Amino acid sequence: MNAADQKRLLREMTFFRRFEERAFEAYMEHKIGGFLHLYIGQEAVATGVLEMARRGHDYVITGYRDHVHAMKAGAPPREVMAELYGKETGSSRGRGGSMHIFDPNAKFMGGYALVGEPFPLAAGLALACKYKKTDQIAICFLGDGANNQGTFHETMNMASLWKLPVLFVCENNLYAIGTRIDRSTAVTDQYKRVCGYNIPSSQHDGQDIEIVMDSAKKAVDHVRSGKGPYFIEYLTYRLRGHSMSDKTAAYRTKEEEQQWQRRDPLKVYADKLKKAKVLTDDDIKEMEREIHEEIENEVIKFAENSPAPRVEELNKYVLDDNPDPRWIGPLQNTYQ
Amino acid sequence: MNAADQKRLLREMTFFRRFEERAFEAYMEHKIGGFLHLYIGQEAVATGVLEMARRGHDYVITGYRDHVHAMKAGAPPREVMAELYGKETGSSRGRGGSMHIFDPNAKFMGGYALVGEPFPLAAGLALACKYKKTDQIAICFLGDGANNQGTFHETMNMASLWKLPVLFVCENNLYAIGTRIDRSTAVTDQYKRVCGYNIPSSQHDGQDIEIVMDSAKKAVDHVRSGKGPYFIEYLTYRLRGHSMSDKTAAYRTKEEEQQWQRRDPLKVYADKLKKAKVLTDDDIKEMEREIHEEIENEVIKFAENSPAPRVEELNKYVLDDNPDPRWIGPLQNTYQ
Amino acid sequence: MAEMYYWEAIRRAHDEELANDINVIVMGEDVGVVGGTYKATLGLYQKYGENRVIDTPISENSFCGIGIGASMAGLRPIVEIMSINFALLALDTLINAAAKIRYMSGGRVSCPMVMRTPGGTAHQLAAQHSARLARLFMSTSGLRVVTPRSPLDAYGMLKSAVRCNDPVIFIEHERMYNMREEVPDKEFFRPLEGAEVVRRGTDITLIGYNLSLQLCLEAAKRLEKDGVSAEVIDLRSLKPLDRETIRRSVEKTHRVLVAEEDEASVGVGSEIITTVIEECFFALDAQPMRIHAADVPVPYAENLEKAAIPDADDVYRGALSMLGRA
Amino acid sequence: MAEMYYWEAIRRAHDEELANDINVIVMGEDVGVVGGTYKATLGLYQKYGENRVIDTPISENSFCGIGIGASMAGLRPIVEIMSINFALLALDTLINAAAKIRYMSGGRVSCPMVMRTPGGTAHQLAAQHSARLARLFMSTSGLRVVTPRSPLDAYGMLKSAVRCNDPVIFIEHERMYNMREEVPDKEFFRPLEGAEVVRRGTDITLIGYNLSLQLCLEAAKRLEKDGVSAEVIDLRSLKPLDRETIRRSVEKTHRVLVAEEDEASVGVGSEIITTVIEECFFALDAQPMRIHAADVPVPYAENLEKAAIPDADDVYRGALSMLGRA
Ligand SMILES: Cc1ncc(C[n+]2csc(CCOP(=O)(O)OP(=O)(O)O)c2C)c(N)n1
Ligand SMILES: Cc1ncc(C[n+]2csc(CCOP(=O)(O)OP(=O)(O)O)c2C)c(N)n1
Ligand SMILES: [Mg+2]
Ligand SMILES: [Mg+2]
Repeated sequence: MNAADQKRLLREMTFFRRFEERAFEAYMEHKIGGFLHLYIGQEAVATGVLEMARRGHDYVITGYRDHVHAMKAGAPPREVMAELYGKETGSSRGRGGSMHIFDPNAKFMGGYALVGEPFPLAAGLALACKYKKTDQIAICFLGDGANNQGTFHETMNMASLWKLPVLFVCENNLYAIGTRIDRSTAVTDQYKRVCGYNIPSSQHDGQDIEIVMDSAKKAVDHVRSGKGPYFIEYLTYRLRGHSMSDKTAAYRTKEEEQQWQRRDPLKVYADKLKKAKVLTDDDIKEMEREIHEEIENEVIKFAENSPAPRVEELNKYVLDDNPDPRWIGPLQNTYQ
Repeated sequence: MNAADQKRLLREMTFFRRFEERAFEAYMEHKIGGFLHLYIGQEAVATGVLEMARRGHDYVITGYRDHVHAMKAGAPPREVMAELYGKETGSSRGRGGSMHIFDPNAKFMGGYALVGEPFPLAAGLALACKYKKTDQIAICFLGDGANNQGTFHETMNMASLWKLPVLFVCENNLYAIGTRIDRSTAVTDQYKRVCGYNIPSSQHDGQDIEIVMDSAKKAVDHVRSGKGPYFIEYLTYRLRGHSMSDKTAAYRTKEEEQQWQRRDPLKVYADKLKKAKVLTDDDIKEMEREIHEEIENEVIKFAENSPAPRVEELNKYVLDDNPDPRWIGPLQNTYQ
Repeated sequence: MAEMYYWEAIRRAHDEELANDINVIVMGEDVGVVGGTYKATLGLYQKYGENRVIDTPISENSFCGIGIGASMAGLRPIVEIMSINFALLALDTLINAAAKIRYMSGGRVSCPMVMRTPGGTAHQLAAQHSARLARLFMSTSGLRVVTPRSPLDAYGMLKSAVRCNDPVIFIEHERMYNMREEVPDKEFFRPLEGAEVVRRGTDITLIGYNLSLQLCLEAAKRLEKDGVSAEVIDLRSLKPLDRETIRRSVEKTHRVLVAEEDEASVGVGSEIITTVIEECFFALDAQPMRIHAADVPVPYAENLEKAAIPDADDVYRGALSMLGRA
Repeated sequence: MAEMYYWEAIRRAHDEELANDINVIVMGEDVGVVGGTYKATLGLYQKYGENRVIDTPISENSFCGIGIGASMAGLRPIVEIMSINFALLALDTLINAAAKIRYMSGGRVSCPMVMRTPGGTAHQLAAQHSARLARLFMSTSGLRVVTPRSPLDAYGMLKSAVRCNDPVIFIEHERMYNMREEVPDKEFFRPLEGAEVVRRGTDITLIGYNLSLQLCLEAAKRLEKDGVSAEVIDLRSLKPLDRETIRRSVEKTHRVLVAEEDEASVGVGSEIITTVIEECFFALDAQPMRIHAADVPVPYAENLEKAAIPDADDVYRGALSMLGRA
C-alpha cells in the first residue's frame, strides 16, 4: 500500500472517531436523543473491510452501531450527523435516528435495532445480486452477541446452500452489553461457529487496519468469485459503554480496558505509520486540526442549521405515497 | 439382551405399527380428523431410544409425529387412540388430537405442531431436572427438517453452555414433507451440525433396533452423568406420506421407497430374531393375532365407546379453573 | 371464461406475474418441486426453474427476511408461509423490518414484497394449526393487509399485490381453496384498497372478510326468506380500511353486525365496531354486534371445534336478534 | 412505609419471591451480573447465585421456551424480555406454546411462568424500539395480561403473577421505571384480575392502563378545574378484562373515553369501546372516543415523535369535546 493511502486511512479512522466523540457531546447537550451506540475502538474493522469493497456498488448492512459503517460505505457525514440530530436533511430524513441510518445511494441498507435481524436481510440482498448476475456482493456486519440469535443459523444455512455472495463480518468485541462472551456462548471463537454450514471462515486481529484489509481482501475475493458466503471474525473491543447510559464497571475490569486502550486502532496505526516514517506527530496534529474544522464547519453546522421534519409530514413514508391506482384503487362501489 | 426382551421389543414395535395402521383406517372412516402423521418405518428409533430411558421418570417431548413416542414413554394406547378419536378419555381429553398427545404421568410432555418448537421446551425440562438435582434427563425427538429452525441453534448453544441434561434425537428420514434434505440443508449429516456448540454427537442406523439401543445407551449415560447434552442422529425413513393427503410420488422414487421397505425395522428385527432362533414364523403369527385382539378389543373399543367432550366444557382448561383468589382476585372496587 | 378453484386463481396470478416481470420470484416451504401444500404454485418450479421458484428450509423468520432483503434490492418476492400459525415465527422480519423500513429510512428504501399465507380453522387441526391472526397484521402500520373472498378477487388482488410497492400481507383460508367461481380468461387486476358491497340491502349491514364473508352471504340469503333485506360488505382490505363504504352502508341500514372467525378480544370485529361508532354513532338504531369464535385455543374434538367457531347460523341468528325478531 | 421507584418495587417482588420459593428462577438478557437494563433484578444474581438468576444469550424465542419448559416441570420462571419489541421474536413459544399447552393437554400440563417486559415509547427510540403491543397479547386466549400503573401495583401484582398457575404477560413501561410512590413495608399481594376505579367522577369515564392511565389522571385534574368530574379507571388486567367495572362506570357517567399509547387499528381502545357498546350501548349519551397514537411507525425526530404519541392534553381536549365544551 502506498503512503498516500495509508495516510488517508488513518485520517478516515480519525475522522470517524472525532465524529462520534462530537456526537457524544451533542448527545450530552440533548441535541441528540434516543440511543447512541459508539463504535469507538472498533474503527479498524469497518474501515478496513469496506476499504476492500466497492463503494456504492456492494451492499452494506449492519446493526445499531452503524455510523462508521454508513460513512465508510459512502453516506455523507453531514447527513449522518443531521440524522442523529433528527433533521429533515438526515440520511433517513430524521425518521430513523442513530440506529437506522440508510443511504441507498451508498448501497448502505441500514441500520437495525433488532439484534440478528440483518442476517437474513443481507442474504436477501445477496440473493438479488446473484439473481441479477451483477458482480455485487453483500457485506453484513454483526456482533458476537448477535450470533446467538436463531437467524444466524437459519441464514448461514441458506446462504451456504444457495451459494449467496454474502460476507459476514463478526465484530467480536467480547461483550453483548454487559454479558461477557463466555457467559453467553458455548463456543466463543466465532469463526468456529459456522462449521456446521460448510462456510469457510477465519479469525483475525481487528485492531490493526492493515491486517483487517489483508484478510478482508481474501474474503471479499472469495465471495465475489461466486464461491458462496464467507464468515470472517475480528477480535476487537468497544472502548466506551454499550450505549450512553451503560456503565462498564459492572461487568469488566479497568485493567482489561487499559489493555485494549493500548491497542486502540488509531494509536496502533499512527505508531506504525510514524515508525515507517510515513508521517510525523506534526502531520497528525495538522490532520486533527483539519478534521476538527471539517466536523465543526461542515458536519455540525449542517446538522444544526438544517430544519426539523415538518409535523404535517408525520404520515409520509408509511406506505408508497404515490401509488399506482391500477393496483391500489380504491375499488369503486357502484353503490350509492 | 435376553430372548424375552427381544421378543418384547419386536412385539412393541409391531403393536405400534398395527396401532397406526388401524388409526389410518379409522381416519378413512372419518372417525379421526385433522392431520395424522404416521411413524410407520421409523419405529425402531423411538422404541429403541426410549427403551434406554427410565419410563415415567425421564421427560420425553417431540413434534407432531408423536403416537409411538407417547406410547413407548408410557401413555396407555387406548388413551392415545381415544385422543385421535377426539374423546374425553383421550390423553389430552380430546382437546389436542394426533399432534398434541400429552401424558404427564408418563412424563410425556407433548406433541407440538410447530416445527422446531420442542427444542427449547426440552432444554427447559432439562434445566428443571438439573436445577432440582434429580437424575432425570429430557429426551427431545426431532426431524431433519426441524434442525433448520432458529430454535435449534439457540437451544444447542444454551444447552451446551449450561450443561443441561438433554438428549436430542434426530430422526433423519431424509425429507421434510416434500423437500429432500440436500435441497434444504447445507450440511446433510445432521450430527455434524452441532460442531459449533461443543456438543458430542454421532450418527447411526435407525432401522435396527439393537443398534439404536446400543448407541442410545451411551448417549443416555453421557447425559445422565452430568456431562451435558448429546446429539444423536438416526438414519431412517418414513414409509408412508408425510400426512394423510401427501403423495410421495411428487418428490421421491419408487425405487428409493422399495429399498427402504427392505429395511423396514419390523422386518429387520424379525429376520434377526428368527435367524437367532429366538422365535419362529408361528410365534410371529400368534403375536400378530394377540396384537390384533388387543387393538380391537381394548384400544378401538375403548375409543369408540368413550364419550365426546361435553360442549358445555368448551371453556375449561383455558386458564387455571380453580385459581387461588389471593393472587387472582378479582380486585374489589369499594366503588358502587 | 372458465370456472376456477381459488387455488387455481392464485396459481394463475403467480404464473402470469412470473412471466410478466423477471424480478418476481417465489419462495417458501415446498412451493417448488411439489408445487405448494395447497397447489398454489403447482408446476411453476418446472416452468420457471429453481432460481425463480425456491424451496426453502423450515426457517420462517429468515426466509421472510431474505425475501425482504431481496425486495430492498429490486426484486419482487412472493413469499409463502405454509400456514399463518408459522407466521408467529416471522414477525420480527415482517413487522420489525418490512413494515418499518420505508418509514425509518425516510422513504428511501422500500420493500415491495408479498407474504401469502392461509389463515383460519380447517377441520380439526387443533390449537397450533387454527390461528386466524388477521388482526395482528391489521394493527401494524406500514403493511397492507388484504384477504380476498373468492377466486376472482384472489387472482386480481394477488396480481396487484405483486405490483404494488408496499409489503402486502395476503391472507387466504384453508377452507376456501376449493371454492369455485368463473374467472375471465383475459388478464385483469383488482385494486388492493376498498371494501365492496357484495349484496345490497336496506335493513342491516353484515360485514365480513375471507371466510366470514361467506357466512354473511349465507345468512343474508336466509334472512331474505324472513323478509329481511341484508346488505353485505366484504372488507377485502383490512389495512388500510375503507371507512367510507362502511359508513355509507350503516347510515342507510342503521344496523351493523360484523362476523369474524377469530376470537373476539382485540379483533377485526372490535375495530370495525369502533370504526362504526366513530363514523356514524348517531345513525345507529341498534347495538352493533360482533359474531366471533369462543375465547379459547381451538380444540381438536369435532363437537368442540364446531362450538368454538362461528357459522352462518350464528350470523343469521345474531342478525335476527338485532332486528328484534329472535 | 417508604417511597419506592417502580423499578425498585419490581426488584423487591423478585427478591421476596426468590426467597419464598426455591422453584422461582429469573432468566433474561443481562438480568444477572449487571442486574437488568432497568435495574429490575439489581443485586439478585449476587444474592441468589447464577442458578437462580440466569443471564441468557440473545435468543428470545428459545430462552422463553426454556422458561416454559422449566415451568412445565414445576419451576416458576420469571423471564424478562428486555423490550417488548424483541417479544416479536418469541411469539412462537409464548403464543403457540405457553398460551395453548394447558388447553391442548386437556388441563394436564400447565405453564406457570411470567414474562415481564417494558412496552412503550421512550425518548426518541424510533420505530424498532417503541412498540407497545399490549393488544397482541390481549388478543390471545390462554394468557393473562397485566400492566400495573404504579410501584404499589407493580410490586403486588408481580408477586401474584409468580404464584398464579397461568402464563402471565407482565407489561411495564420504560417511562415509568422512575415513578415513585409509597409502598408498605409489609408483604402484600394485589390481585391480577379486576379493573380499578382510581378516581371517582360523574360526568365522564376515562379509561387507561399503564402510562395512558397517567394521562387520564392528569387530564382528570385539569378537567376538574373546568368543573368536569371525570371518573378514571385503570384496566390493570387486559386479559381477562373486567367488563363489569367498565359497565358500572359508564352507566353512571354516560360518557367514555379510552386512552392508549398504541396505534388505533385493532387496539386496546377498540376492544374497550366495543365492550362498552356490548355492555351498555343504551346508557351512552355521547359517542365514545379513543385517544391513540398516529398510525405510523414511531419516528425518531423529537417533534415527530411527540406528534405521533398521545399526551394528557389530547385526553383532556378529547374529553372536553365529548362534553361539547371545546
Ligand atoms: C432482538 C434483540 N434482543 C435484544 C436486544 C438488546 N440489545 C441491544 S444490543 C445488545 C447486545 C448485542 O451484542 P453484540 O451483538 O455483541 O453487539 P455489540 O453491541 O457488542 O456491538 C442487546 C442484547 C436487541 N436490540 N434486539
Ligand atoms: C414452524 C413450522 N413450519 C412449517 C411447518 C409445516 N411442516 C410440518 S411438518 C414439516 C416437515 C418437517 O420435517 P422433519 O423435521 O424432517 O420431520 P418429519 O416430518 O420428516 O418427521 C413442515 C415443513 C410447521 N408445522 N411448523
Ligand atoms: Mg459484542
Ligand atoms: Mg424428516
